[in-house]
Amino acid sequence: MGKKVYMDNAATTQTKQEVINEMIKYFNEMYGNPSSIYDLGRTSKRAINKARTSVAKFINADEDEIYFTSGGTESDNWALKGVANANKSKGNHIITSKIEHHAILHTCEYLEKQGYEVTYLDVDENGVVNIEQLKESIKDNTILITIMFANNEIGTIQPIKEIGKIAKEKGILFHTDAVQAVGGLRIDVKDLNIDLLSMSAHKINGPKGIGALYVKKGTKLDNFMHGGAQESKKRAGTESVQNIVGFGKAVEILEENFDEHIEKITKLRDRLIKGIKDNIADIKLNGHPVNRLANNVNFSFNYIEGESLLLYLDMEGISASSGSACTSGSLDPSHVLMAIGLKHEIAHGSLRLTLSDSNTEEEVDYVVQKLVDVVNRLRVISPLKG
Amino acid sequence: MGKKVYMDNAATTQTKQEVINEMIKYFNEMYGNPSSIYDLGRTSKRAINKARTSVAKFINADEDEIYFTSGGTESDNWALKGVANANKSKGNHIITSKIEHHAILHTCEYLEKQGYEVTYLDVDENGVVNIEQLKESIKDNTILITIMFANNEIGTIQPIKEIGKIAKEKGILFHTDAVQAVGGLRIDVKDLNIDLLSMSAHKINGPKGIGALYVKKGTKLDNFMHGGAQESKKRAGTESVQNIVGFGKAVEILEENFDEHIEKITKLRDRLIKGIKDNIADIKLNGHPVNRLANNVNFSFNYIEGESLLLYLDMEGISASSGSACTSGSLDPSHVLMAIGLKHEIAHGSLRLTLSDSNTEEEVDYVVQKLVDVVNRLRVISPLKG
Amino acid sequence: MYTEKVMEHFRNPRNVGEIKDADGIGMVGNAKCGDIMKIYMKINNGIIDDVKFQTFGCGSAIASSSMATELIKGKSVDEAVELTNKAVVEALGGLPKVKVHCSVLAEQAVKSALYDYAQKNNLVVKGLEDFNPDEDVHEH
Amino acid sequence: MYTEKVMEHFRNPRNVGEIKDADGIGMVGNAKCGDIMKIYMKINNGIIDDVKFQTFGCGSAIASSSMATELIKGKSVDEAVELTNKAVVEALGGLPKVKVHCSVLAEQAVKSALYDYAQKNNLVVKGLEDFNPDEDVHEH
Ligand SMILES: Cc1ncc(COP(=O)(O)O)c(C=O)c1O
Ligand SMILES: Cc1ncc(COP(=O)(O)O)c(C=O)c1O
Repeated sequence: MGKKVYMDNAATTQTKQEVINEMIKYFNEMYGNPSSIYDLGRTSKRAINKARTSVAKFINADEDEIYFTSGGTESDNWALKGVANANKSKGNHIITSKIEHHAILHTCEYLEKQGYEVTYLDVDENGVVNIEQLKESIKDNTILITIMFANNEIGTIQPIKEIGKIAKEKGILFHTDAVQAVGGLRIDVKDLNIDLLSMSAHKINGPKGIGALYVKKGTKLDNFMHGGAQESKKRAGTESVQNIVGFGKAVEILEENFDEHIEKITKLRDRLIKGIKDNIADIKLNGHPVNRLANNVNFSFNYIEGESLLLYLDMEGISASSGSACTSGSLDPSHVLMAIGLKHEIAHGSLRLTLSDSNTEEEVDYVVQKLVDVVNRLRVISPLKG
Repeated sequence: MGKKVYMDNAATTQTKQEVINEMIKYFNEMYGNPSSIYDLGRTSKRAINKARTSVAKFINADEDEIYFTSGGTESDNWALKGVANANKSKGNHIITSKIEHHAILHTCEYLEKQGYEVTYLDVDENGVVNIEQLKESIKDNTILITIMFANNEIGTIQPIKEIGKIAKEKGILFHTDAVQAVGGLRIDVKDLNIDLLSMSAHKINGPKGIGALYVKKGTKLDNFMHGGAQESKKRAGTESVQNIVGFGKAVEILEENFDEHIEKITKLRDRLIKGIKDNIADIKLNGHPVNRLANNVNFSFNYIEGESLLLYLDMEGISASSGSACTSGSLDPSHVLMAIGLKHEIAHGSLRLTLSDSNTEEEVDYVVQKLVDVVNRLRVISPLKG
Repeated sequence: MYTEKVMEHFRNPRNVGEIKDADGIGMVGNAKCGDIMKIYMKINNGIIDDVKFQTFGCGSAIASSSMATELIKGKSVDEAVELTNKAVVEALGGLPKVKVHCSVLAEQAVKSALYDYAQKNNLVVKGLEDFNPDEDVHEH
Repeated sequence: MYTEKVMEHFRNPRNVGEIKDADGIGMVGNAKCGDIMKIYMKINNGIIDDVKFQTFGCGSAIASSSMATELIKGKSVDEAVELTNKAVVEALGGLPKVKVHCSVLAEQAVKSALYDYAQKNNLVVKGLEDFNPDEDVHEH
């Protein structure tokens, strides 16, 4: 087989070998249920609390503010439904943005059906939420602002500190979906006035199916998963001990070389952007030119369609992603690309390349070279070019 | 260190080595997101669908009737909330039993707060639900009957076929929490008229934090986890591919030697019950004498308290469980032991030993011997005996 | 996801390009939905001597175009009119459910080019009486 | 969960048993809540010469009984009355929050036995004026 270049780290990441090594003994050696009082159970309990400490430290939270969930989606569902339910008597209005992940948007739609009112803020052409519109949208019955920390498609980082300040001044709870941001920038929940924050392990070289919700002490939040007394009676279900341990380890590894890690990825990203810009015409970089995730590259290539692009790249061993409808089975292209004002046919021709620190300059150059070929081939086939 | 005997398989089980072997390559080799269209993604997709087939086959369901969840608790939450929400226009009455797992009971309590009405059926002294009371409880606005297949504490198996028949006749949806039953008896959802069924992998030597909900085709069920289009748009969230693969493998192993497996465990169970009965006075076997899970042994020992018993057993290397309040931090002992009519002080002195096919006769005899010692010691300390 | 046949036609699409002095040209689909197909035909004595396509669209759109042009090349106009999306799907060894509309698009593109040819030459082609070249095949 | 000290007292509880001709006997707690402690004392010239306990309860209940009896053995009645649950917890190196009531139970059991001794001997013991041997230490 030929070369393999994985550049879809926003979709998911490879679980690091050190993470696997840490997890492995929790499968058939230390396999006790953390709720059990015997030695084997207490060992599991200690392991999950160690992971909890690592996760808490990473975002400057306290240990008892971290609750493990089954992933970013559950964290988002819990935060929104839990706040909505618990604060019903205060109001029923929620503010979010048009470019949130579906885990937020579809939960909002569900809440609308339950009688809540949701304002979807616009974003500018770089994907930044409109702060003026946010301020104007706040009403007496607003109970929650939920704005993602950084966007999964175009990488744009939101002015979270500003939003946190507004929310705090108005006494409104502030949740942020930081699933994509956690690996890409330093987050301090205290400094940023964040009340709730969603995370997911598989985006930072941890295992799939584990995440966390940070809940600031004193936040009114109903349970989402009802049952046993796990997670201080806040999130029921036998803990996925091995996954939690893996999540903790992934965070520890990230913490260790954070600045180095970001610097390396940023360099690769900029090389990739330059390479594409220098070699392919009729393109557009999507997302914010500066305030973007270190690992995110998103281009639209006029005249061609994303799925074809992905499939041709796949033949060259390159894994990437697109905002084209055809990759999702729907007809409309990504709501994010629409929200930043792209025309349909341009949005269909988008490509997302997301890096990790396992990528190399050589891989970046290989991708540029193959991309030139593939875009050319598809433009030859296209009836739009000409 | 001395001998180690794990007899708490109803709490959780050791992940089998074959299961780990199957999972391992989905961490850092085949780590693609199943929603991705490139090769690595399609490989993950195939892997989860293979697991889906295994799980479906095991309970005689169709593949597209199996949805993966984060565990038994989520399956229970989804089934109850999803049915309640989707069938609001039909009615708001749910029937369950007093001995359900907290994942059912606390979800029911939540639904009561949302305006639903719940009937909690009594059980007899063996823990069997009262079928007459069930029939009498059915009203025009009854939308769901949820009765567990087999109880996690006392092992009693419910007359599921009878209940399924009643539900079908009345046109009421029937959910069963089969988390404990799946490893212990053959289940045929078609034959038993089951509409929804909850499972959890970690109870059958699979990994922790993965489960499934069987949903009969055509069942009206709202989503619980909102977000991406995974699981045929029914359960959002990036799939825990490695866990799903492990779940599938655990089911395959179980399927392979099912009868042998059950026969072996039943023999061990009966030897354990006999050993305890023959050697310790003033005791009571809890649960049904015949219709009980192959792996479940539950005794009450008069005059002593469960936590002490567990801790002394732990010192002898034996892992077991109790229905005593002291193990859970609450004051009232297990609701299940109360529901079968045990007095408080008797319920406090209960011990659950749950076997797996890794246990041996020698281990059973060791446990009996140590139990005799430990019960004696505690009775000497007790002010109740004498 | 895709059959080997689909991938083969996607990898090496047949009949890509334009025909400058085409006798019939058909273009269907729209950029909004992410797929546009344009088919050019050279027709002599009622026989499709040459056919070429240009497609903006996903893998199955490109494969469907390629296969459709292969299926009608050298055929008579009357035979070509009878090309169904089903025939395209079958020739491709199947398409995922959500991609079946690509084969419909291919059928429409062929018909559209034949319609254009008929219009230009004042011919009545059996099977094209009810054809509306501006119809949208997507159910939005 | 438990400190090493708790486990040590649980593993090897001191002063287990009955005293047949005890001068004071106290029993507190109830089976409903899963813990009952009974303390027997032999008292000579205001000094607790011997003390024994029987406990139905969890690990911390047994350890608390053991520790409490150790703390008062050989002490004067006036000293023993001053035993607090806090002292028991400290001597045990701490108890989990949900188990602190066990130490309260131990304090009550000691006081109850002293109260019984005082009643039987018509004595007034300073610090027991407000003691109610039937009070329940659990907040239900
Ligand atoms: C911004 C964002 N939020 C939420 C999610 C959902 O996380 P998970 O896949 O862990 O459920 C994702 C990734 O899929 C994401 O990128
Ligand atoms: C009967 C029953 N239902 C539900 C559950 C919850 O399953 P899980 O721990 O996978 O969330 C359990 C086990 O904890 C159980 O025994």
